[in-house]
Amino acid sequence: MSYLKPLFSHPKLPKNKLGYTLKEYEGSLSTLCAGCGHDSISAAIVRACFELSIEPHLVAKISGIGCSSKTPTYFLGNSHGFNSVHGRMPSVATGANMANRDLVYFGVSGDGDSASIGMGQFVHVIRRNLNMVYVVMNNGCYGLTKGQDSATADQGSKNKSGSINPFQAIDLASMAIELGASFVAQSFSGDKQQLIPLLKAAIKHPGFAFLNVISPCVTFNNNPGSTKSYDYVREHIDATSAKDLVPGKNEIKIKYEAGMSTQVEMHDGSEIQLNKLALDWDPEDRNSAVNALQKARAKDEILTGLLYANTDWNDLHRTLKTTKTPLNQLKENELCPGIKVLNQVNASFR
Amino acid sequence: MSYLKPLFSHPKLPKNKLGYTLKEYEGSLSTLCAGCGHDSISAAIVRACFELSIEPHLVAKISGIGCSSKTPTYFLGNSHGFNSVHGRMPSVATGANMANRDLVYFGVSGDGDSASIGMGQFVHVIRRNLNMVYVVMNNGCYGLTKGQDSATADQGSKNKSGSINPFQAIDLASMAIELGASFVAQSFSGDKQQLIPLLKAAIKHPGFAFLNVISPCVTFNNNPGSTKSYDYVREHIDATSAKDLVPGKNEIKIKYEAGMSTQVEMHDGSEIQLNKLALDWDPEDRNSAVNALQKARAKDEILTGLLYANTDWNDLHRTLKTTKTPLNQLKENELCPGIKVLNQVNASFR
Amino acid sequence: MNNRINDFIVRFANVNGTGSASANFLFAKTVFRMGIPVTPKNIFPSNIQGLPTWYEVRVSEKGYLGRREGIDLLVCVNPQSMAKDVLSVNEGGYFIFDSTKKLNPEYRREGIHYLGIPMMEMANAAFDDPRKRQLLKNIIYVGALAKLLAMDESIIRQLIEEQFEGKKSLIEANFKALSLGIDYVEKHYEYPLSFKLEKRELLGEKILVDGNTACGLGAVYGGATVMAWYPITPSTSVAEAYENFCKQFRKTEGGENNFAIVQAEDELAAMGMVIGANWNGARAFTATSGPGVSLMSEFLGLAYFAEVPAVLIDVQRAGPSTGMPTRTQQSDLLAAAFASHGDTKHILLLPATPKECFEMTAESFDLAEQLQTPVILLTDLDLGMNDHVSEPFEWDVKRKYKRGKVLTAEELEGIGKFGRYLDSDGDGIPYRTYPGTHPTKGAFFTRGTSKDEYAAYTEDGAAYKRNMDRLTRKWETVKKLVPKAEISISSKPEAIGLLFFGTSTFSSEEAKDLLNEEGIAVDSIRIRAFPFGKEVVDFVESHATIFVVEQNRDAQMRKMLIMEMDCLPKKLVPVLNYDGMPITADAICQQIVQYLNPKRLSNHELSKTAV
Amino acid sequence: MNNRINDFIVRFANVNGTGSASANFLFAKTVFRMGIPVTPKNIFPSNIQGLPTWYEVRVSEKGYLGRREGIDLLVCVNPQSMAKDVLSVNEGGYFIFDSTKKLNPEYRREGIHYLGIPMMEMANAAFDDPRKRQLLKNIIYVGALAKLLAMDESIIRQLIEEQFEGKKSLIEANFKALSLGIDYVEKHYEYPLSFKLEKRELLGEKILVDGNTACGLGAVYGGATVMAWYPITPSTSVAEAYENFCKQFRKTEGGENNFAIVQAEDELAAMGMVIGANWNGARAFTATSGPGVSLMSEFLGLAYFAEVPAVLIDVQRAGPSTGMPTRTQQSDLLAAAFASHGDTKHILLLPATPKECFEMTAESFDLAEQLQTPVILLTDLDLGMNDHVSEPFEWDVKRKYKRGKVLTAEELEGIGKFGRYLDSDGDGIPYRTYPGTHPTKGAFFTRGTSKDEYAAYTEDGAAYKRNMDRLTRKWETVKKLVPKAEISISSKPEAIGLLFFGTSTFSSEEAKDLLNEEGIAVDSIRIRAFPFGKEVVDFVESHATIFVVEQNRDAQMRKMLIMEMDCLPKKLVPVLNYDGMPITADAICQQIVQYLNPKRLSNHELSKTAV
Ligand SMILES: Cc1ncc(C[n+]2csc(CCOP(=O)(O)OP(=O)(O)O)c2C)c(N)n1
Ligand SMILES: Cc1ncc(C[n+]2csc(CCOP(=O)(O)OP(=O)(O)O)c2C)c(N)n1
Ligand code: SF4
Ligand code: SF4
Ligand SMILES: [Mg+2]
Ligand SMILES: [Mg+2]
Repeated sequence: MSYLKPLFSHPKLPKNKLGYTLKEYEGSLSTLCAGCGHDSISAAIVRACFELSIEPHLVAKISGIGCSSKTPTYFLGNSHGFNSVHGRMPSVATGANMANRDLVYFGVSGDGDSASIGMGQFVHVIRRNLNMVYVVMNNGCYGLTKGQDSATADQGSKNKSGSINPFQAIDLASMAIELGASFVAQSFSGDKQQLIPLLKAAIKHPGFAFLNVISPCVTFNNNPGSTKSYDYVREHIDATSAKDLVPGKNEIKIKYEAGMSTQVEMHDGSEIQLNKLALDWDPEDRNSAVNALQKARAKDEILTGLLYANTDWNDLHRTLKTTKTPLNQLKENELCPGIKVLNQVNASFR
Repeated sequence: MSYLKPLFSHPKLPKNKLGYTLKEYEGSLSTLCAGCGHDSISAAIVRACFELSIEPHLVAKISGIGCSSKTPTYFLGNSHGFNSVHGRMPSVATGANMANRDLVYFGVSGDGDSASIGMGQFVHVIRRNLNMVYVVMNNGCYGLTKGQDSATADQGSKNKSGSINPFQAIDLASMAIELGASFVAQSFSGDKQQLIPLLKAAIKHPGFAFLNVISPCVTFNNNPGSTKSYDYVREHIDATSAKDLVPGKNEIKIKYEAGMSTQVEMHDGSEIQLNKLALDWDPEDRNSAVNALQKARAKDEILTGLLYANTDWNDLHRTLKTTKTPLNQLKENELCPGIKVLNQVNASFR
Repeated sequence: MNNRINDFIVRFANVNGTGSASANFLFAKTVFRMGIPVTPKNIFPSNIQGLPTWYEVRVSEKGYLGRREGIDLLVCVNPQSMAKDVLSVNEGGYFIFDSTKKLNPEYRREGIHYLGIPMMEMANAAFDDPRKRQLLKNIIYVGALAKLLAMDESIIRQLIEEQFEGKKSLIEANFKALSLGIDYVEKHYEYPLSFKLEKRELLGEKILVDGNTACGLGAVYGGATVMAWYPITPSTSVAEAYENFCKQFRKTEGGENNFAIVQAEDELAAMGMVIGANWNGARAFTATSGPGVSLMSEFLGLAYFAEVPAVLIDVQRAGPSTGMPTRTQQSDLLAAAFASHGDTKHILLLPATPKECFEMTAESFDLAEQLQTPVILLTDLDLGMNDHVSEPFEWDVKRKYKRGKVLTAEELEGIGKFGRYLDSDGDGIPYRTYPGTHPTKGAFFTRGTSKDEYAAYTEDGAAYKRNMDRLTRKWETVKKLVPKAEISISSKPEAIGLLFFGTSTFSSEEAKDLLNEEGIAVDSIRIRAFPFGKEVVDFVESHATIFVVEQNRDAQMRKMLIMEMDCLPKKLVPVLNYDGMPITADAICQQIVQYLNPKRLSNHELSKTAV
Repeated sequence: MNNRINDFIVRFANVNGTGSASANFLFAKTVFRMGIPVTPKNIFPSNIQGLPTWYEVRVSEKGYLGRREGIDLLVCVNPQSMAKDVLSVNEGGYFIFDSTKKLNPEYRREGIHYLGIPMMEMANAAFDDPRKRQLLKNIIYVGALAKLLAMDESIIRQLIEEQFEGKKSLIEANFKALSLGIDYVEKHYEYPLSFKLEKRELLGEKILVDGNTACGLGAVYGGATVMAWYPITPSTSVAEAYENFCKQFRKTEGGENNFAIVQAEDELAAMGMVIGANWNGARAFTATSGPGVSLMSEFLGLAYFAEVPAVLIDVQRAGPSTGMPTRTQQSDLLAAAFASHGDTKHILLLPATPKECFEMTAESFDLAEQLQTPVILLTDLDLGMNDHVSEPFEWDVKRKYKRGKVLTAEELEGIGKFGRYLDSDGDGIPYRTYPGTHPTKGAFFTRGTSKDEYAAYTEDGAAYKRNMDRLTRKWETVKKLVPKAEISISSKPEAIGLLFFGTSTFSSEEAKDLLNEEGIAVDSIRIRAFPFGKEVVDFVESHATIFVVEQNRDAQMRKMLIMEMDCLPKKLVPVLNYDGMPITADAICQQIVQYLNPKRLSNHELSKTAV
């Protein structure tokens, strides 16, 4: 069910260069769980586009399937959106981008969508350096299908049904760097001070910009942790195995400085350790990005910030040497070689 | 078309511990192009199994689709083989392994099969640490469909149809280490001194053993290089665009010492640089493996040898705590809980 | 509205994610324990929290277990959907709401009764913990219903005790909430209502269970040791049930697992694992829904052509594409039967009850192994996720798994050259061997390419054709082995034929009664498998008009019937429902009566879709 | 064997990977240039080098372009296949072999003529470079044939000059080899043979080209700008042709590309890209074969339900599964028409000639965009990879692309609320907009889930049903827009019906003549699209018996006909060929005559499969 929000034009709302207020960048009312990290990311996208004064209708939003993949409905209501099939957003985005190089492409995906069923397409869209912003709203679980572990779930973490995840987590950011992604950043849904500038940088990056955003799932967060505060609800769920109970919680917001590290308490009382790259971090050094990620992993830390960026590599249009005019705007006379050529072709087959 | 070779028992052939000669480890006559690197790898597999005195019928050979994936027909004729569908060998191998933990599993794949259509399954079989030997016969192209670039083709290399590959190559070994593969090795098809011991180590490894073997395609090798020696044939192909012409060439064989580097001339006169890991290389240090691969890449070198091995990690059966008896050998009374239990179950639903 | 005993419909309107499911189930289960046929349907959105969700309970003394339109009592605790909910109540029906806040006058309408109960207020007063309040509010309305509908309160209490066994504080809290509801009605309203419950013993040994649980159990009994799956609504609970039962019944004494469950990275991989495991001699299966079937189609073709057993449970939902993931349909027939390119076809099994889910899942392994080919069980969201009154599960103690034609090492010794794809028995089914059976005999190469009788790769057209013709012969054998259709003949020569399958069964059976009441004689046939056996051909041939009831738009079963037999297509009349809600008897009658007598206006009204 | 002019079959037996294709094509092309109808078929293995490969050339004065059994002359330069090849020659036919080595006496048989030519010996003596020798050996036998069959040598020379334009040394070497063959025959054998060639002017403006090239060209003319594909035999050359033509005809003045071709990582991705590009307003397509269609099935369902245009060229090969990748079949009809779960169905176009490949590919973009749904062109290996004599490609200079209902910014300004899925025109086809069209109007959300008329997500059963019913209405519109069947009526009331499509056409047309000769009157219909138009229904209704000719085992076209219409299935009689070789007129006649008169033994022999 989707509700259209009334678009009041509040006269006092600040306007951007195009004369738009934030309202023009919003979407329909979210139907995600109250407090879901994904909604914070949507809000950051709204803000980033507003601040960059991007024409909303010159954005295309493409997603797969999942709670995360639903979010394009909840931001940029004046943009066309495409909620495609599970794990295949990259290919749809690739086709769309080939058809019109002049739009801004937002690809939104989840960790299930990208790291499991979509792994192949994830790898190959990176390899092609498609000019797009690729956001994974990473909650380590399959939200929409009720909390199974995803391939990014931490090894040893406990999921909703109580079993311990025995598999190594796939580190999408590290993989992206290994695969030669030209822009790789990592952040936390609740850290809008960091997320908004990263999104802006990603939009401006002339190539594939990957953003792995840790985004806690209120309902099926799968970190082992204190269950103290939720006794009653947990017991009830255990006893009834009714999976339709979502304990309402608030969005997690954080704020910390570059070069610092912070502990974030998740909805279930467990904690994760975020480590923000220092201001003098050199994002153009691929080797040190790889090493820093490996070190952070060893310390169970999540490194946040712009890990790596390279603007020298050709995006797919430059690689394919496509014309500057968007292909979907070519005229019939530019497309159809005409009758004279056809006669020549015929002659060549006689 | 597949020919069965006559199985002479030559009385003077050396025998292994089981009393088998090499003949017992061979397969049908190969239908690959004369000189194809894949055949050398098949021969190395035959040799490795012979030397380890593995019971041939206790091996299962599983592959995808491609010239490389055809090879299981050409080795271990007494083993069951399964030539499945393109890119999906890992899942078939996973199922097979779950059914019977007591066999040795050979998965054979190509670079097209694993790095393109099969990328998702490649990643996830690694993540599960399935106990198997996974060999990629890597020729940087799609042999069976006539020479298109694969995702492991070197950036800047020229393919049969003359176009230059503009994309970064996927480095499967490096990816495997990044993803936490428990055994990662690299070699060259013609280097049997190195390949056979690596295959033996892979077979013995109690978990996922990945072997990326550079295996030149005689017919569609895609390295830029001297075309001098093939003038007439090339001109002919250019003029007629007849793609059915395969210039017969010999298998490339090499031999060089650990810690050394060697240049190998490919079929078309181009060269690749192989660098064999020194004897004192510590294969248990993941970070240095990553770094060494990165450095080699920067120098356009291919590092060969056992890059990384870790025997502490649980293979999938240990992770899933399956019983020691192969599941396909459980008796009916172990499988069916029987009528008494069923009555209890019924009662629980009243 | 006349006084009706055990014949009415209650609907609950909740917000999803608020834990209403256990309270609502408590209500339905109490009716069940009172010995009265009951059919609950959960109508939920494809999201996790905050959207309207409904739970509809039909109580039917006559034992009609299909859905019916028309709500007699609506318990509405969701302001979001209240406007629509009010309109959905039958004339003369009851509307129960949380009167903590005053009811918006817009929601007042003529002709129905409003019963306000200050649920939130009472919960707030009685319980400190806010999370408790939300949950127990739901129990308060169960208490109210207990009084209004004359439920057996001791059964409710007993069910609470069973559910929260050993958790005293939970039990007490629930009891307290229950009493709040009961007391409130006692004080403020007349009770019972004009329709109500009365204890019966109509259910005998029957159980109340959902189809997915039954499938999971069937797989355990059927001897499946390997399951590979990928989460997708509404099939996920098949995997969950299988896992739960395995953990209970499939441990070795040392606590090891006599099973292996792999959550695959996608459906392609899940089916690949199933094929690999079956090839290697383990019974293996997967469960998915429509999108997964589409993705598995290449692998299904491989299993057909390479002749590897495989079991797939497709819990259908409303398509096409992602469709309505939380609504029901029977619309994957064509996709499943003809999954994959080339001349491929697959066996379908069509269970109608949880008991059949159990039995057919178990049987599917026998069939897959005997026939060396995929078997697809087509159930659906309605059968899979809703609780159904069902005959209890049965298991013949003398039953042995039929593992099909598998040669042992000894047998291999005894024969000459082993021909994997030789039709030695004339039934089209060749012999196979498991990997590792014999050191020098019986190894063969499995492939999706053409091969000769000895499993050698060949591009010889004659050998290819021989193999394809053998597969056709095997298909004839299939027809003899799959479950037979269930036929009921009225002995009236002018009887129309009614053909149905799966979850269209309950409503079709009810429709038969309704039609009989109107003087229309009906012979019926319930299809239980594809390909169709001779009994189906005979039924179709012996009836002038056959109404084919199914829950999809394109009359897929009808298409499959006419393409498989030589009958005149015109005599197969489609009776369809495809709005995602389970089909009703009324809808079936309506369409049949309309067809038989287009001018006469039936006294059954056109079904309105409910949500 | 009587003296036959321009009516015989020559077969070449080579080893693949030895460059025989260009020599063999030279032979066929010379016949073509002599103005005589010619049909070459390349019969190649699914590997790269070292296995037997055949090239069969039928020469037919009467213009029969289908395959025929029976080889009059066999040129065998492959010892591997010689034993079989010798047996395949007609009684009285000729067997040409390389007599450098003595012929194994086992290969001698009565009743055929052996013509030894020491090809390798001559090549070795004449050329130094060993690679040259191998290639030019093939030209030697072309020279021999020139003499034996009275070919126009100047045409052969001209063709060599054209092919190696500017490469003098190549031309000279080829000429030299040619003369070696000519001279050898002059010296050693009587010539011409009892059957031979004679110049004609039977071909007019016709061209000799393969269907995949024609599809590639059609996509350029049809305005496709985006192609995404994954290599698979026999469809790869569609992509190659499209790329080649684009490079010639689709560059800007600055040398930039007015097209984008992406080699995808697999078929799922290829179809995803096609859908993404079409959604964004570019004409985009992909080409694949059976396994790719299976893999694309989820995406095809999305395109159907989300109503995004998409063009897919399926060059069919022998299935199921990997099947026989280098053999032909028409066996993806059901898989393509009903690809994906749920109530999904797709438009199929069925070209029969290269000209139709060109036209229908171009038209498929119009149809896909007008109807906002996938269009699947079903061609096959025979049509796609073999050269065919075809009418020349035509293009109406006044033709404009039909881009369908796409709203511009101005049009959006003019209308009220934009309803993406509103059926404003009653034809079931709604209006769409491209992303980026208008700042505040026209944006909508595309999805595979259910939606209302305004593209808003909904789980409302009524809205879902309205949408599904609109799609049914659209399907009715489809029937009016797709290419009509081609019908030919004999005006004899007792005429039987002959129904065929695609590459069964040539042989069916020939079969008509053969049947007429036997006194059997035939009306015929060539199906060109699914769903079927009214003309198909009328044809079927007006004939008592219709033979449905197709190249698959399961009579898939017949199935589709009977499930779409109300006719009696019995009257549709399957005529099938599914051994992977193109169907022959003899095989068709044989089956029809057998059916019409089961006891009479036809004078057409049962087709033997050739390889
Ligand atoms: C082909 C297919 N398989 C399975 C599903 C069911 N499904 C829907 S969402 C989802 C997982 C989503 O996980 P993720 O991408 O992490 O998103 P989240 O909900 O956690 O944001 C799955 C498996 C589907 N829609 N399609
Ligand atoms: C689904 C599917 N797509 C495409 C093909 C066609 N195909 C056969 S082999 C192959 C590529 C093989 O390349 P690789 O794995 O590198 O093997 P190689 O031949 O180079 O050893 C392809 C694309 C197929 N068989 N199945
Ligand atoms: S289930 Fe988790 S991911 Fe989905 S909306 Fe709720 S909180 Fe967010
Ligand atoms: S084409 Fe290349 S990979 Fe294939 S068999 Fe020949 S040499 Fe080997
Ligand atoms: Mg997730
Ligand atoms: Mg390769």
